[in-house]
Amino acid sequence: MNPVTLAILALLLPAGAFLLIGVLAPLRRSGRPAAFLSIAAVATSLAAAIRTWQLASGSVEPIRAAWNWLPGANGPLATVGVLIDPQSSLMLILVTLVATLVQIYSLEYLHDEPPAAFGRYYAYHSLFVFSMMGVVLSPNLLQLFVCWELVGVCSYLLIGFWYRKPEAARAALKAFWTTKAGDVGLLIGIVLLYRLAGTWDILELEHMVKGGTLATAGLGVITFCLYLGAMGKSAQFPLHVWLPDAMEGPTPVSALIHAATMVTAGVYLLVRTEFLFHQTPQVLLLVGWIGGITALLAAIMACVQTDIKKVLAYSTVSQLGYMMTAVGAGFAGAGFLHLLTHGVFKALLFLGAGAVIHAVHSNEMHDMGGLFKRMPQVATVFIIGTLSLAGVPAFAGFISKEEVLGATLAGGLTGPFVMLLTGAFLTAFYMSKVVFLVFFAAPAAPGHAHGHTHDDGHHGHHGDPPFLMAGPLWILAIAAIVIGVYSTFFHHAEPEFASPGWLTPVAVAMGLAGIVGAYLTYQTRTISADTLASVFAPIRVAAVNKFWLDDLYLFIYRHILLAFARLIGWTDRYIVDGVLNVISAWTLDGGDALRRIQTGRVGDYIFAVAAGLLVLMLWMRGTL
Amino acid sequence: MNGEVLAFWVLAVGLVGSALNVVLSKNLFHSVLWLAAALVGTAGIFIALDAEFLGAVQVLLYAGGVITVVVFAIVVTERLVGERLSQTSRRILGGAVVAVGVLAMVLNVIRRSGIDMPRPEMTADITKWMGISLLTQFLLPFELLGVLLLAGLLAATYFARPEE
Amino acid sequence: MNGFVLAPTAPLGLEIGLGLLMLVVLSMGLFRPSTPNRLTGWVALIGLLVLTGVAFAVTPGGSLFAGSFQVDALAVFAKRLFLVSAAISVLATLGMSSDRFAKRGSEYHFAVLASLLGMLVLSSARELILLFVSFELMSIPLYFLTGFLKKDETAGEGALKFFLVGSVSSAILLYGISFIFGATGTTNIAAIAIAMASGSVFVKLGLVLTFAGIGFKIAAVPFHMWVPDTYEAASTPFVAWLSVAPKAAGFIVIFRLYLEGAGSTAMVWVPLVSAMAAVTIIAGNLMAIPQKNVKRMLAYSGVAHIGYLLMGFAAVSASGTGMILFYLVAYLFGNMGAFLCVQAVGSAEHSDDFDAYKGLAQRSPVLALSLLVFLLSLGGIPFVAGFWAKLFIFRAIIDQHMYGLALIGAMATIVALYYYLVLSARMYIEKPDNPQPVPIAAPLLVAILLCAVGVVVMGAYPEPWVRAVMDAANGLF
Amino acid sequence: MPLSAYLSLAAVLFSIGLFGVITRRNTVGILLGVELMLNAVNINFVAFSRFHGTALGMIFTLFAICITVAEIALGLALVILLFRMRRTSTADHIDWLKG
Repeated sequence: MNPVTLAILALLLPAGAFLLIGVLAPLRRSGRPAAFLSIAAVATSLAAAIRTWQLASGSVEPIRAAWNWLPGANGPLATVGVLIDPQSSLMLILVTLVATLVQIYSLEYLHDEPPAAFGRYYAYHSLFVFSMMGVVLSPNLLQLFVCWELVGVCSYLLIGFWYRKPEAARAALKAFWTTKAGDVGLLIGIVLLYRLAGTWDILELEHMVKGGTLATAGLGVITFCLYLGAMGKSAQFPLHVWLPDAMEGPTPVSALIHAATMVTAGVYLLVRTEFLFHQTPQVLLLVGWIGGITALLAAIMACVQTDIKKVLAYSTVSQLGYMMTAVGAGFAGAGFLHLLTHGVFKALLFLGAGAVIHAVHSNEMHDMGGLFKRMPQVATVFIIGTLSLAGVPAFAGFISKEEVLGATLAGGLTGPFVMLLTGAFLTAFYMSKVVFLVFFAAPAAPGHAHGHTHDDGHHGHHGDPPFLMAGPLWILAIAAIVIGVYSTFFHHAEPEFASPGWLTPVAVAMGLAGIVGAYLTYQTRTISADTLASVFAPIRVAAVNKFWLDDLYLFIYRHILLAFARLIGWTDRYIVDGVLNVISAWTLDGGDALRRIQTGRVGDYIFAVAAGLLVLMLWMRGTL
Repeated sequence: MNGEVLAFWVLAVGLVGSALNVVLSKNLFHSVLWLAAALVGTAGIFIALDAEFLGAVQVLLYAGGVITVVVFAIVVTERLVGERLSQTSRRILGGAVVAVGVLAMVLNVIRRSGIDMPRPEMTADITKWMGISLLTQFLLPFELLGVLLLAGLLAATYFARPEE
Repeated sequence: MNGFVLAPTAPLGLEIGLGLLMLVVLSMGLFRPSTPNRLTGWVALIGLLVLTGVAFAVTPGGSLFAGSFQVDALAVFAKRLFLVSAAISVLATLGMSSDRFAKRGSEYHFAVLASLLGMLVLSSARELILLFVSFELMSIPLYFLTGFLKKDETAGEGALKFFLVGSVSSAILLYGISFIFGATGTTNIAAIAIAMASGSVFVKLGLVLTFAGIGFKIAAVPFHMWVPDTYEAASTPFVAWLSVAPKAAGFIVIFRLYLEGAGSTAMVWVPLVSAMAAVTIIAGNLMAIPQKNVKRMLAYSGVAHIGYLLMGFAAVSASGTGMILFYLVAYLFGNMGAFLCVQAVGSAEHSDDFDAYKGLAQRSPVLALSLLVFLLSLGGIPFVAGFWAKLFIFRAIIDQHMYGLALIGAMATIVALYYYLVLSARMYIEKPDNPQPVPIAAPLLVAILLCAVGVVVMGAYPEPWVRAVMDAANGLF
Repeated sequence: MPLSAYLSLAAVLFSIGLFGVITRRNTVGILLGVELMLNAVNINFVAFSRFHGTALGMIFTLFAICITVAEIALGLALVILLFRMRRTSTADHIDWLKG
C-alpha cells in the first residue's frame, strides 16, 4: 500500500470505531467489546503509522494528497487530505503508540466503571485519536483547525468523564474556555492568512515564502494569532491554568491527552508553520521568552505540589515551555525532538503515577511512601521516566534537552536559556522528590493516610499492577531507554547549530545536582525541607498560590466580566429582546393573517391562480 | 364579404353567445348543452380553417363523448341526491375584473403583434400528413398518450366505482 | 430481434424499460384482482432499482425523433433524480399498514410508474408537443394518487382541489404554449430559440402564461394554495414524492423553455422571478409558523423552498442553474426524509399534530435524530446538505449583485428555523405521553435512513455533487 | 378573415372560460369552464397552424383534445366520489381542509 492509503487507513480506523461505538447503542453499553474494538482499531492504526513512516522516510519530498472539499470559483476553497513527511509520520507513530498503550492500560484501570461508561470512554478515545491524527496529517490549516477543535471537544469530554463530580465538570469547562480563548486567536489568524495568501495549504504557503511571493505586511499579526492558539492548547503562560485542573480526568486520559499528544499540538502547529514565524522575528522572540518563563514558573510550581498528578501536570507545562523556547529560538527541529521524547517518558510517568494511585487510592504523596518494596516494577519504570525527564545521559530526555538548551543559546535567547537551565535543576529536583517520597521514604504516619481520595476503585492492588497495566508501562520504559541509549551513544545527528562544549557537562551537572538535592532533602533529611521552605519562602508562597494568577483571573472574572455581562444582559433583555419580540409578534400575526387566505374553498384557490396570472401579465406589460 | 368572413362572424357570435350561457346559466344541465353548442361551433371554426379532420374529431370526441360523460355524471349525482342540481355564481365582480383584465392584455398583444400574415394556400393533404407524422415524428407522444388514457381511465373507474 | 433493430431506440432504453415494468405491474393486478398482497410493490421497487442502476450507468448523448428527444447531461441528471425519489417513495409505501396498498397495489404502482414515465420523457423532451404530453402524463396520475385512499374523509377533497386548480393551470399553460408556437411556427425548442432571437411579443405573452402554468406545478405563490390541502389529504409516502419530483420536473421545464428556448430573452424575466421568489419565500415561511399539523407545516415550508429555487433561477447563470439542481437533490433527501418520518410517527399515533412528536427522542432516538437531521438540513444549518444548497444559491445571486433578494432569503431562513426548532424542541425537550417506542416498518426505516445518509454525506462532502450538477447545468449555457 | 380575428375570438372564449372557473360554485360548472378555456386554446393552435402553413398546431390540438377527454373523465369521477361522501357537489362546501 502506498503511504497515502496507509495514512488514511490509520486516520479512518479510529473514526470508524467511534462511529460504530457511538451509533450502536448495544455495543456501547456492552462496555468491553467496545473497548476491544477501539483497541483493535488504534493498534492497526499504529501498524499503519509505522509503515507510513518507513515509506515516508524514504522519500525526499513530502507526500501530499488532497481532495476538494468546498468548491470555490477559482479552485477549491478548501481541501481535505493528508500531508506525509518525516515530522507528521513520526508524530503519527507517537500518537498511535501512546493511544494504543493507554487504551490497553485503561482496560484494567477503569475496570470498575459501569459498562456504559466504559463504552462511552472508549468512544471518546477513538474520536480523540482520529481528531489528533487529523491535526497531525492535515495538509492545510482549515482542516487542521477543524480537527483542532474536535480535539478540544474530546479533551473536554474526557476531563469531564466523571461528570457527576463537580470538580471534574468545572475543570472540563475551564479547560474548554481557556483553550477556546486561544482558538479564537487561531481562527482569526487563519482567516487573515487566507486573505493574505489566498490558500491554506501548508506546502503552498511554504513555497510562497521560499519564492518570496508572500507579502510580509500583516504577517506578524497572523503569526501572533496562530501563536495564541498554540498558547492555549500547549498551556503557555498565562493560558496554562487549565492544564493542572484537567488532572481531574482519569489518569490514562492525562497521560494521553494532557501529556503526550494534545497539549503538544500547539508546538506541532508552530513546527508546521515555522517558515511563517521565521518571517516575523519579533513574534518568534515572544515565543521564546514566554516559553522560558513558562518553563521556569511551572517548574517552581511543580516543586511545591503535594498531589502527584499535579506535579506531573506542572512538569508538562514546564516541558512545553522548553519546546516552545526552542521554537522561539528558531530551531523548531529541536523543539519537535523534545516533543517526541517527552511524549514517551511523560506518558510513562503518568501511567506509572496512575498505577500508584490505583493502588493507594489517593493522589497525595503523603499517603504514599516506601512503595518500592511493594511495587518494584512500577518503581523501576517510574525511575526510568524520572531519569529521562531529568536529562540524565542514556535516557530519552537527555539529547533532546541538550538540543533545546543548545538551540536556545544558539538562537541568542540568553535570558530564557538561564531560565531553562534553572528549570533543568528544578525539574530534576521535583521529580526526584516524587521518587523519594513515593517509593523510598518511610511511609507517612497512618493519621495522614486518609487524605481526600480521588480515584475510583474499591479494592486496592497492594502490589505491582496486573499485566494489562504493567505491559504498557514496560513498553514505554524500554522505549525511553532505547531512544536514550541510541541517541546518546550511537546516533549523533549533526545539529543545525553549534553548541559550546561546556553545555553538556553543565546541563548534566544541573540535573544531577537536582537529584542529589532531593536525595538530601527528602531521603536522608540532611537538609530539612522546612528550612528549605523558609529560605525560599517568598517563592514558595508565590508558587503555592500559583503566582496569584487564578486569583487575578477570578478578580477579572468577578468584577469586570460579570459587570460587563450584566450590562450586556440588560441590553439583551430590554432592548434586543424588545425589538425581537415586536418583530416576532409581527411575524406570527403575519403568518396567522396569511393563513386565513387559505380558506379551503377551491374557488378561492382558482381565483388566486387567475389573479396571479393577471398580476404577472400586468407586471410584464412593459415588454409585451 | 365572402363566405369565409360570413361564416366566421356567424360562428363567432354563436360561440361567444353559447360560451356566455355556459358560464352564466343557472341550470347546470343547460350549461352542459350550451357547452355542446360551443364545441360544435368550434368544430365549424376548425373547418373554416381547413382542418376538417379536427372538426370531425371535435364533434365526435368532444361534443359527443365529453358531453355524454358530463350528462351522465350529472344524472348519476342527481339520482344520488334526489334533487335538481342548482348552480350559482359568486365572486362575480372579481371574476369579471380578472377575466376582462386578462382579455385586455391578450387583445392588446394581438393588436400590437402585427402578426397578420397572409393565409397560405393549402398545398398538401393535412389529414394524411397528420396521420403519417403521428406514427413517425410524433410516435413517442402518441404512445405516451396511450399510457395517459389508460392511467386516466383506471383512475376514473377507481374513483367512480362504489366501494367493493 | 437483433442489435441492429434495437440500436436506434437505445436513447429510449430507460423509458422502454419502465414501460415494460408498467406492463408487468398492471398485469399482476389484472390476473389477481383484489388479492391483498404487496408483491406488486416489491416488483415495482426491484424494477425501479434496476432502472436506477441503469440510469447511473447511462452517459449523456443520443437523440431521437429529429432532436425532439435528447439525452443530454441535464436529462440524465434529472432522470436519476426522478428514479431515486420514486424508488424511495415506493420503498416507503411498502411500509404502509393500510391494506388498501395491498389490495389495490397494482393500480397504485401503475400510476406511480406512469407519472414517473412522464417525468423521464419530460426531462429529455426538447419539443413542445412531447413536452406537453409528458407533462400531462406526469400530472394526471398524481391526481389519482392523491385520492388513492378514497375512503378517508379528506382524500377525495384533496384530490379534487388538486385536480381543479391543476386543470385550470394546465389550460393556462397550454394557452401559453400556443402563443409560443404561434410566434415561431415550430414546436422544436432549438428552432424556437433561433426564432425567438427577434423577440416577438407573442413569445413573451406565451412565456407569461406558461410561467403561471408552471408556477402551479412548482407551487410558487400565489399558485401554491392547493399544496397544503393536498399534502394533508394524501398518503404520506406519496406526498414525500409529490413534494419533490414534480417540482423538479417543473424546474426542468423552466430550464428548457426559458434558458434553452428563450435564451437572452430570459433576462427580461429577472425582476418578475425575483419578486416571485421573494414573495414565495416570505409567504411560505410566514404561513408555516402558525401550523399545528406537521404535514401542513412541511407543505408551507416546501413552498418557501420553491422560493429559494426560484432565486437560483433569477440568477440566470450556469452557477444559479446548477445550484438549483444541487438544491433539488438536497431537498429530495431532506424533504422526503422529513415526510417519511411524519409517516412513521403518524401511523403509530394516528395524528400528524405537533403534539404527537412530544418526547420522540426518548421513544425512538434513531427516528428523532433522523428527523432532526432532516429539519436541520431544510433549515440550512451548517454541515448538512441544505446548508450548502442555500449557501450556493445565495452565492449565485450575489454574483449577480442581487443583494436585496439575498437579504430577504437570509432573513427568511431565520424565520424558518423558528418552526423547525419548535418541532425539534417537541421531540427533544418535552416528555412523552406514551413512552413506548414508535414501531417502524422495516422498508420505511430503510427509506428514512437512506435519506439521512444522503443528507449527511452531501453535507460532509458536497464537492462531487457540485461537480455533477455543474456538469448537468453547463450544457444549458 | 385575418389571423388576429381568430386569435381574438379565442381570447374572448378563453376569458369567458376563466370567468366561469372563477365564479362557478358547482364543481361540474368549474369543469365546464375549463373545457371552454381548452377549446379556446385549440382554436388558437389551429389558427396559428393554418396561417403558418404547417400541421404542427393541428397535431397539438389532437393531443390536447385527447388529454382533455382523459382529464374530464377523471374530474367527473372525482366529483361523483365527493358526492357520494359529502352529498354535495358545491365546491365551496368542500372545505374541510384549510388554514
